[in-house]
Amino acid sequence: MKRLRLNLVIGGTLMGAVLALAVLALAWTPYDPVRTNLRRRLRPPSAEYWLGTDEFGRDVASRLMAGAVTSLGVAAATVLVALAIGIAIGLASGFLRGWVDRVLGAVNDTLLAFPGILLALGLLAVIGPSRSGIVLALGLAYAPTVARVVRGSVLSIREREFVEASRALGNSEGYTLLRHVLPHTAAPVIVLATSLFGWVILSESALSFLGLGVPPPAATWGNMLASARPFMAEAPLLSIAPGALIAMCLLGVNLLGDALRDLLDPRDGA
Amino acid sequence: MKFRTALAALATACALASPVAAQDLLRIRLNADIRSTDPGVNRDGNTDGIHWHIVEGLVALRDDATVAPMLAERVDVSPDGLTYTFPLRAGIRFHNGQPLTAGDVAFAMQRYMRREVNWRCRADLDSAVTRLVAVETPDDRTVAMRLEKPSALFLTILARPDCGQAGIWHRDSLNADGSWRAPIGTGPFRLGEWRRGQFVELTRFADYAALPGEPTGLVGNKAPLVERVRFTIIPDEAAARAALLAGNIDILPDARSRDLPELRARPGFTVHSSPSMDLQAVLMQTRDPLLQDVRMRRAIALALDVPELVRAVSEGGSRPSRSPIPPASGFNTPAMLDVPARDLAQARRLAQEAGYRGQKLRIITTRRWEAFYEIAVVVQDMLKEAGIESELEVLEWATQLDRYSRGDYQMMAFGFSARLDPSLSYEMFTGPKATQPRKAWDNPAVQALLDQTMAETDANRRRATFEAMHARLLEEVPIIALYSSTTNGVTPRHVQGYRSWAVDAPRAWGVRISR
Amino acid sequence: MALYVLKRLLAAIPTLLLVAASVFFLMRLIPGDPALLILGDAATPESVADLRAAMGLDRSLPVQFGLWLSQVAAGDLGLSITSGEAVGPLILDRFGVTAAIVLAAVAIAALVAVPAGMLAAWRQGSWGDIAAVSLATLLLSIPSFWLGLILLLVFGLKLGWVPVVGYVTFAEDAWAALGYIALPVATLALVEIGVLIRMARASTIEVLRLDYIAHARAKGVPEHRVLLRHAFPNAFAPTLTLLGLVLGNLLGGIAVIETVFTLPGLGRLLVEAIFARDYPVIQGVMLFIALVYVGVNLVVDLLYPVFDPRVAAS
Amino acid sequence: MSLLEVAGLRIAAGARDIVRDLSFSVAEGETLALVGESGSGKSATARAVIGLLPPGLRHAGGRIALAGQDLSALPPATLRALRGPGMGMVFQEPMTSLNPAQRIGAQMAEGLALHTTLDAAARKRACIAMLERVGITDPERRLLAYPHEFSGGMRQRIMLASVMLLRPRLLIADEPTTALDTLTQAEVLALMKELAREQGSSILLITHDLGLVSRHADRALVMQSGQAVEEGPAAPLLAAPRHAYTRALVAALPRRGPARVIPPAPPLIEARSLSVAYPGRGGWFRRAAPMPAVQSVSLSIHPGEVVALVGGSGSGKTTLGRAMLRLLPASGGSLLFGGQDVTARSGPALLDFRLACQIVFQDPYSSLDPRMRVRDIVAEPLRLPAGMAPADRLARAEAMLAEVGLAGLGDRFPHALSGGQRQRVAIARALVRNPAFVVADEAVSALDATVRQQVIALLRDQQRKRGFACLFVTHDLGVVEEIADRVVVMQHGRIVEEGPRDQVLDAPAHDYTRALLAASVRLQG
Repeated sequence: MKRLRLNLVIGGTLMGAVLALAVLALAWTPYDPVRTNLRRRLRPPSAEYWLGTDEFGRDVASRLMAGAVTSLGVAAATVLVALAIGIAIGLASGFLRGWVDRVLGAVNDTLLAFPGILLALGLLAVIGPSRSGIVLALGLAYAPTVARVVRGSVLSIREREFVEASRALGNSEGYTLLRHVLPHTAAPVIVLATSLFGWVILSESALSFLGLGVPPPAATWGNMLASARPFMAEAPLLSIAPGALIAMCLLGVNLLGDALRDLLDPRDGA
Repeated sequence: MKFRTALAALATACALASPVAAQDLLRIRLNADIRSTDPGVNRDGNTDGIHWHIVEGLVALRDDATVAPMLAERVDVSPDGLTYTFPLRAGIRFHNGQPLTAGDVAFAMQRYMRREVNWRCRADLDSAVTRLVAVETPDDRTVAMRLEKPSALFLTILARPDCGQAGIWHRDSLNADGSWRAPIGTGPFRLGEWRRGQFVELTRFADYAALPGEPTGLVGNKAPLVERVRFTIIPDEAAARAALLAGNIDILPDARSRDLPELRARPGFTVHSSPSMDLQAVLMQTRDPLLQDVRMRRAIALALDVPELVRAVSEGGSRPSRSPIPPASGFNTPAMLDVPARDLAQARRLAQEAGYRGQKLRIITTRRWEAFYEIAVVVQDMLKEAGIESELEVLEWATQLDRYSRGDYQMMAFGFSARLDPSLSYEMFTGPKATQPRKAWDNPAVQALLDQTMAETDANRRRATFEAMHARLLEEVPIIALYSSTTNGVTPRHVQGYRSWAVDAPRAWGVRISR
Repeated sequence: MALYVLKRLLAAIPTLLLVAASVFFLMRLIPGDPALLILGDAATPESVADLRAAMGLDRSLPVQFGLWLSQVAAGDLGLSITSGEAVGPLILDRFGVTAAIVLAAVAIAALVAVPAGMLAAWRQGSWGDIAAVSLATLLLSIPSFWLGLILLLVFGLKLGWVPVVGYVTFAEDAWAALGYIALPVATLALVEIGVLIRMARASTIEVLRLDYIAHARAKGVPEHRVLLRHAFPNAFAPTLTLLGLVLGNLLGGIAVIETVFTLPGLGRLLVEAIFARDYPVIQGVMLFIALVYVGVNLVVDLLYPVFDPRVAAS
Repeated sequence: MSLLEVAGLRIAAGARDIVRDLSFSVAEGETLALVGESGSGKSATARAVIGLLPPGLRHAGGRIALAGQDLSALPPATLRALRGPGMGMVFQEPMTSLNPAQRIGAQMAEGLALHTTLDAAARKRACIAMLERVGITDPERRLLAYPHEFSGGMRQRIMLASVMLLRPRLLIADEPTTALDTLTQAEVLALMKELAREQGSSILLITHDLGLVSRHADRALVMQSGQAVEEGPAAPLLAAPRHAYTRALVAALPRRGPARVIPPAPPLIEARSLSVAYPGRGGWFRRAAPMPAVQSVSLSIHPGEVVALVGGSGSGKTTLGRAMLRLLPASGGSLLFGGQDVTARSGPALLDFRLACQIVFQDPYSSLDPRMRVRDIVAEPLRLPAGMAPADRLARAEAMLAEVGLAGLGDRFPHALSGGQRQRVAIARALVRNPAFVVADEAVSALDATVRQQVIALLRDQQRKRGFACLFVTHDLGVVEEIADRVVVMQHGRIVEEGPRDQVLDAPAHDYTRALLAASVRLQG
C-alpha cells in the first residue's frame, strides 16, 4: 500500500510535469522550435538559450518543449490504434476459439516473430514516413501484444461461472461477450496500455535513430536524440537532454502503470 | 581541455582497432566497404578509388579533368574524328610479370562491351552520341578504335573513374568460365588482402613503369613510395576523425566540413582542400501545376540567399556557383561564376503574378546525405522569409532516388556525382521527360545546343555554347545549382606528398611516410 | 523427445512460410530499386534495365518468389545483390556478433536480476526491496540506445577505458573483442536487469504465498534452503518464459544498439539491407530471425519441465 | 503436564486484532479441536503456534510454550530445530501444500536429513515404510513421482506421511480434509488419528465441522471472531452447548425433514440414456480421444420434486447437472423437456427452454459478475423474454432481493457482500423468472455451517412456495436429509442407486452408497 501511494505520487508528478511542459509548449515556447539560424550552431547553454542550440542553431529548450507535444501525441494515438486492433482480434480469437483462434493465432505468432521495429520499418517504407504513418505502423506492430493479452484474459474469464450463468439465462453469445467478458479485460488492458505508451515513445525514438522517425524539422525527443549523435563529443547536452526527458516520461508511465496494476489487482478487488 | 582527453581516449580506443602500424604501411580511412574488385562493373565511389590503384586505362584524367594518355604513348585522332589510335607505351608489365600487348587491350575492351557484363559505361559507348563500332589491333603495340560519328566525349568516357577508366587487366583476371576472379593490372599497387567490412590492403608493385614528371589526377608520375596501403573501413565520422588524431590512420580523405576549423587549428596536421566536380542543387518539377509557371520558379530562386546558404552548409568551404559546370572545370568561365543577388520583394511579386496563394511546397530530401538535408532546411527557411510556405518530406535515400528517377517530386534537394565533361554536367539534368522522367530540364532548343557540344571537339566553341546554356538556365530555373562540394583531406605531419583532388577518393601513389 | 522437437519444427513451418511471403511481398511494395541504388544518379533507363535483368528482378513476382523458395528449400539463401556475398554465411557471420552480445547480456542480466528479485520478494516491503524495485523501474525507463550513448560518452570518450568503434571476433583477439563488446553488453544487460528483477520478484512473491513454502518451514527447513530448493525452481519457471521472449526479441532486434556502437551485427545488416533494398539479404535475415524465434521458444519449452514438472514436454 | 501452553495469545493484522486474549493447552497424546467458522481466527492461531504467521499478521502478545519452552523467546535456529520433530503441520489445500517441482521422495527425506543422523539409504527406507503405512501402493517407485501425479486424497496422505515421519510431539492439522470429498475425508482423518496414537503425538485440529469434532476430538474449543466462547470435553460440549454461538452451530447440523408425497405427473425434464464426453485437447495435427464423463444416464424429474444427485468427486454428477441444462452438449442420448426433445435445439429455439430452467452455482464468488451491482444482476434475467420495461425489471429485482432477505442491498457490488448474501443473490437471480426447473450445483458446500443452514432454509421455502422442480447436486448427505424427496447416487459417470430419500439413506442397496453414508459424519449422541 505504501509503495502504491509512492508510485502514484512520483509517477503522477513526473507525468504531470511532462504534460504541463507539452501544454505550455502549445501556447508558448522561448523561440520558434523549427526556426534555424546557421550563424549560431551548437551554442553552449546561456542566458539567451537555456539549453544552447542544435546543429541548425535551433533553440534546444524550445525543441524539447515542442518535442513533448509530438512525442506524447504520437504515443497516445499509437496506443489507441494498437488497442483498437488488438482488442478486436483478442476478443474474437479468445471467445470464438476454434479455427478462428487457430488462424488469428498463426497470424499473431507471425507478427510476434517480427522484431516490432522491423515491422514498423517495412510498413513505414510503404506508408511513407509521416506522423500518421508512424502511428499506424507502430500501432500494427504492437497490436499482436495487445491481442495476446486480451485473448489470455478472455480465455480465463470465459471459464468463470458468471459467464456460464449468463448463457444459462439464455443470453446471446454476443451479449455475454460484451456485457460480461469485455469489461473484465479492462484491467489488464489498461495496465498494458501504460507500458505500451512507454514502448511507443522508445520505438519512435529508435525509428528516428534509424532515420525513419517523425520527419524533421518537427521536433520529437527521438529525432532530437538521433540527430545529436554526431555531436556527442562537441555538445553532449544535445544527446543528454532529450534522453533524460524520455527516461523521465517513461519512469512516470511505469510508476503509474505499477500503481494501476496494484489498484486493479483482482486480489484486492474481491 | 576535456575534449582533448576525450580524443586521446578515442585514440587508444582505435589503437586496439588496428594493431599494425609500421613505417612502410599507409593507412587510409574508407567510410564503407567496396562492392567488388571488378573495375567499372560492380562499383561505387569507394570501389573506383581502390581500383585506380590497381588497374590503368589507355587514357586518364588530369587534376583539371582533362584527358591525358596513360597506358597509351599518345592518342592520334583521324581528321574525320572517327578513328582513335593508341600506340602503347613500351615496358609496361602486368602484376603477374606479363608484358602489356594490344591483344590484352582488345580482350578487355571486348569484355566491357558485352551486355551481360553490365559495364557501367557500355551504354555510353553505344549511344546516339558516341558509338564505338570497332576495336582493332593493327600490331602488337597499337590499338585503334573506330566511332560511328565524331564525339567530344569518347576519351572522357574511357578515362572516367566510374567507368573503371576502361582499365586494362590481364586475361588471367578472369576464371576459366569468364567470370571475374581478381584484378591483375598494371597499376602502382597490386591487390593484397580484402577482409570484408574491415579493410582492403594493397601492396607495392615493384616493376611499376612510372611516367616522368609530377603526379596529376590519375596520370603523371604514379610511383608507389610505400610497401603497403591499407584502406581501413570506419563508417562513423567522429570515430574516423578520432582515429586520425590518435595516429591510427595516416590519411583522412574526407573530413566533415564542420570539423575543419578545429582541425586547421591543430598543430601537426595539414588540411588539403580541393573543389570537387559534383553538384549540389535544388530540382524543381517543371510539370508541377504551380511550378510550371517560370515566374514561380524565378521567385523561388530569388528568395534564396545562395552565398549565405552555401556558406552555412559547407562551413565556408565551398564557393557558391549557379552553374552546373564546376568552378574546378577547365570549362567554367567568369560569366558562370557571378551569382545573382537575393531579392525578396521581387520574389514576392513574381510569386503573386504566378498565382501563388500560400500553398505549401513539398521539398523532398534525405538524412542519408547531410548536405541534402541541410540545404532543404535552409531553403525552407529562406523561402519562408519570402512568404513562400514549404514543408520537408524527409525520405529514406532509396525512396528519394526512386522519386527522382520517376520525376515524382515538386522540389528536391539533390546532388549529382562528379561529371568530368561539361556536356555531361548539363546532360545529367537535361532531356525529354517523356522518355527520361528523371530529367529536370525538358527543352528541345537546349537539347539541340547540348548535342552540339557533344559533337563539337573545339574547346572554345564549346565554352561559348555552355555560356549560352548557362544564361538560359538562369532564366528558366528548372534547377537551382548551388555549389560543388569541397574535398578536405587531412594528414598528420609524417605523411608527405598527399593531395586531395576533384574526385573525392584518395590517391596513395607519390605519398611517403617519414618519421 | 526427438519426435516432439520434430513436431514443433513442423508446426513452425506455416509461421515461417507466412513470414517469408509477407517479407517478400512487403519489401517489393516498398518504393526504391536496388539497381537504381547501385547505379546512383547517373543511372540511365537502359543501364537500370540491364542490371535488373542481371539480378533476376525482371521476372514476375510470383516467379521470383517461387524460385527463391525452392532455393531456400535447397538450403541456399542466395547472393546479396549489393555485395555479391552468399547470404547464408553472411548472416551467420553477423549473427555471431549479435549472439555474442545478446547472450552475454542476458546471461549477466539473469545472474544479477533473478537472485536480486528473489531476495527482494523474500524481504518484501523492506528498504532493500523498495530499492531493488525502484532501481528496476528506473532501468526499465531508460532508452537502451541513449544509455548506450551515455556509456560511450563516459567510458569511451571521457575515460577512454574501452574502444568506441569497431569489432574483432574472439577468434582474432579475445582480449580486444572483450573491449569492444563490453559497452553494448553492459547497455543491454542493464535494461534487461530492469525487466527481469520485476518478473523474478513478482513470481517469487506469488510462490512464497503458497502452502508448500509454509510446509517446508514447518519442517524446520532453514530460509536459504527454502528459497533455493523450494521457492527458486517454481518462481523461475515463468521468468524462464520471459527470458525466452526477451532472447527472441533481442536476437532479432538490437539494430539500434549495433548502430550506436557501430557493430557489424545482424540487426544492422538487416537495416542496411533494407536501406539498400538488398532483397535476398532482407528475406534471408527475416527468415533466420523467425527461425531463431521459434528455436528459442522450443528450447524454453524443453527446459520448462525441469523447473515445472507439471508441464511435461512430450 | 500439558505439551502445548497458549496464554493470552494476541494476533494483530495491522491495527486490528483478529485473535484476542486466547488461552488453551494441549496435553500429551490429547486431541484438541479448535472449532469455528471462517474469520474466527482459528487458522491464524494454528499458524501462530508453529510461528508461521502469513505476511500481514503478527504475533502481538501472549505466551506460546511447547513442553515448557517459550517459543517466542527462542532464537530462530532453535525454533527451526523444534519444527518437525517438536511440532508438525498438515495444511488444508493438498493441491498447494507439496512442492510441485520436487519429487515426493526428496520432499519427505528433506526433514529426516535436517533433523536426524540417518544416512541416505536409511532415510529412503524410512520414507518407503511410511508411504506404505499411509497406504501408497508401490512406494519405492512413487518416491520418484511428482505431486501432480497424485489425487488430492493421495497427496494429503503423502503430506501426512512426510510430517509424521519426524514423529512430531504436536501435530497441527489445519482443516486437513475440508478440500476432500466425503469418502477420502473419513479415511485420511482415521489415518491421522492412528498415526498420532502410534507415535503418541498430540493433535491440534482446526476445523469448522462439528461432525469431525464429535468423532475425533477429546476436547474442543469454540472460537468466534477471535475469542474463545466455550471450551470443554468434546462430547458433553456438543451434547449440551452452553454458549449461544455453540448452540447455533449445533443447531446448524442437518436434521432430516419430513418426507413429502409428490403428486404423480408426467416428468418435467427427462434424460434418456444421456452421455457427455469432454473433447480431448486438439492440436494443428492430432486430435486426442474424448473422455467420457457421463455414460448413458437415464433420469427423469417430475414437477415440484427435489432430487438430490450425490456422489464423490469425479462421479460425473456436476457434468450431468450441466448437461440437463444444455450447458454442456450431449455426446449421446436425448434430453426431453415437457415431453419435447431439446437435445439438438439451439439459438431462439432453445430460448423457451432456457427461460424455464435455471442454475445456482457452488461458488458465489465466481458466479456473480463482480462488475455489476446486485440489483442489475438480479434484473438481468428479465431482459428475456423482451417486452418488460427497465423500470419494472428493477422493481421486480428489488422485490426479489427483499424476498431473499437482501432488502436495500441492491446498490452493493458482490464483493461488498458476505458469502451467504452472495449465494442469496445467486438464488434470487435464478428464481426471479419463476423457472420450472432449477439445478443447484453444490449450492451450499462453500458456506459456513450456520449460513448454510439459512440458505438451505431459503431454498426449501422458495421451492415449497414456487413449486419448481429442483436437481440438487451435492456430495454432502446432510443437505440431502434436509430437502431431498428423492436421491440419485452416481459413481464413475453412472447411476448406481436411485430411490426415495428415506429408503436410500436408511436402507442403502449399493456398496458405494453405504460407503458414502458411513463416511458422512453426524453427531454421535
